[in-house]
Amino acid sequence: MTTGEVMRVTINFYSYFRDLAGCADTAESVAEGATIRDLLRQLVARFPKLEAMQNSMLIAIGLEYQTRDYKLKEGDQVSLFPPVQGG
Amino acid sequence: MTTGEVMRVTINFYSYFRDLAGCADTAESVAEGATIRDLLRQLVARFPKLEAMQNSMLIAIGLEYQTRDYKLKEGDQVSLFPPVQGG
Amino acid sequence: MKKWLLITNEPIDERALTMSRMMSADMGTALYFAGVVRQSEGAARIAAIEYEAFQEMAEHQFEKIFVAIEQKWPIESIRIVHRIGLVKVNEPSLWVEVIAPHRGEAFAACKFLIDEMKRLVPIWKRPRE
Amino acid sequence: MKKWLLITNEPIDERALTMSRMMSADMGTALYFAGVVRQSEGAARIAAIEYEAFQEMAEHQFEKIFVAIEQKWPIESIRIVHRIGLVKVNEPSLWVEVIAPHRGEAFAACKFLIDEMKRLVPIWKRPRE
Repeated sequence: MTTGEVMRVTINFYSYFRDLAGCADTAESVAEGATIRDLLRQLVARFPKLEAMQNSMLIAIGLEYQTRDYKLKEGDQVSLFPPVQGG
Repeated sequence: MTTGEVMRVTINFYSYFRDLAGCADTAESVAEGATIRDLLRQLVARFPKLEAMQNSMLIAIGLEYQTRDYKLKEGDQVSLFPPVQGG
Repeated sequence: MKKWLLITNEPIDERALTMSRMMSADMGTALYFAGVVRQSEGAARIAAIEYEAFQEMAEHQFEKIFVAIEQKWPIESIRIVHRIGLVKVNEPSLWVEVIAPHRGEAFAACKFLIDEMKRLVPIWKRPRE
Repeated sequence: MKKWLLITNEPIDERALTMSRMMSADMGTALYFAGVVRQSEGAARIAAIEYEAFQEMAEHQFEKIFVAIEQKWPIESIRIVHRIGLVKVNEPSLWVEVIAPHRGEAFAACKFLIDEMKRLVPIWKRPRE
């Protein structure tokens, strides 16, 4: 149930997602009650090169991994990146 | 089939088997065709403290492990020792 | 369990790390893993790998792995160094030390740590020619 | 596979051993195991362990284990040092290095080597108070 309010979230890109987006970070406004899935729809519209990455994309809010069903909160720091490869 | 000939073998004891036998090495005469099993019977008669060790005893001829069915050969170097514990 | 983590741009000094080992008298195993940059990455020859980390999240995710290890095995301590920035072929990018009573738990914890790191810790690499 | 074995009365110099590592540019893992004498052996407190080897057979049995490893995994080299004589609590009695392309085979070969050693290599220990 949305009240029509909007929330601001920041987005950080890591590794080659930065190249695909053409920037290291950005901000988006999303409707109240929006999920990561909704945010990704908006981001893919702005950064079409991210579309092909959606299946392998990892998503964190703050320092924790989240699924696409996560409900965004005002001020959330969203990180998007490809599979990790430490070691 | 034994011809009545005898063979000489040498026996080395390691670790606490040396204490049980009271010596580091010895020699035995065995009948031609004798196995390690036969040799052990003779040794237990000479060194009764080895009797209790028979189940855990490891046996090598030269540098290779052998079972009690091994047929001894003239001049064999038999080594008897408890379970190994390297590391 | 004692834990020590360093994510650093500086070369990994294996000698100094090995020599600074702390190990109580009840511990029987010290296990060391050094992950070293290879000259072949897939089919290509490379000269180096550039590592990038989302450092704050990497530290948090390592901490969660440490907690999981602590709950699984009686490990006395873990030290881990992950280098970031440019790491040349033949230089270590990752160094791990596990101190444990026996080898079984040392091997298990070390493998678990590296497997979980490769699944969860936000570090990425790019080959450089 | 390169193999190097030393059964020695001298203390194991881990620093010198680690620093003398030889590793080709296709290798990605160096794994080190140090087995250290613990102060508790069963219920008793000990001060040291005295190790004894049937040296010639020990070398032969290690060689057979090396051959088995060579047939199972693409290991570049193994170095192993086993100390004999009196080894005090907190000192290493065993040191192993495995150099391999990837961590999977390094862990597997190192565990196999130690497990097989404990089954086959004629070395014995006696706790000393």
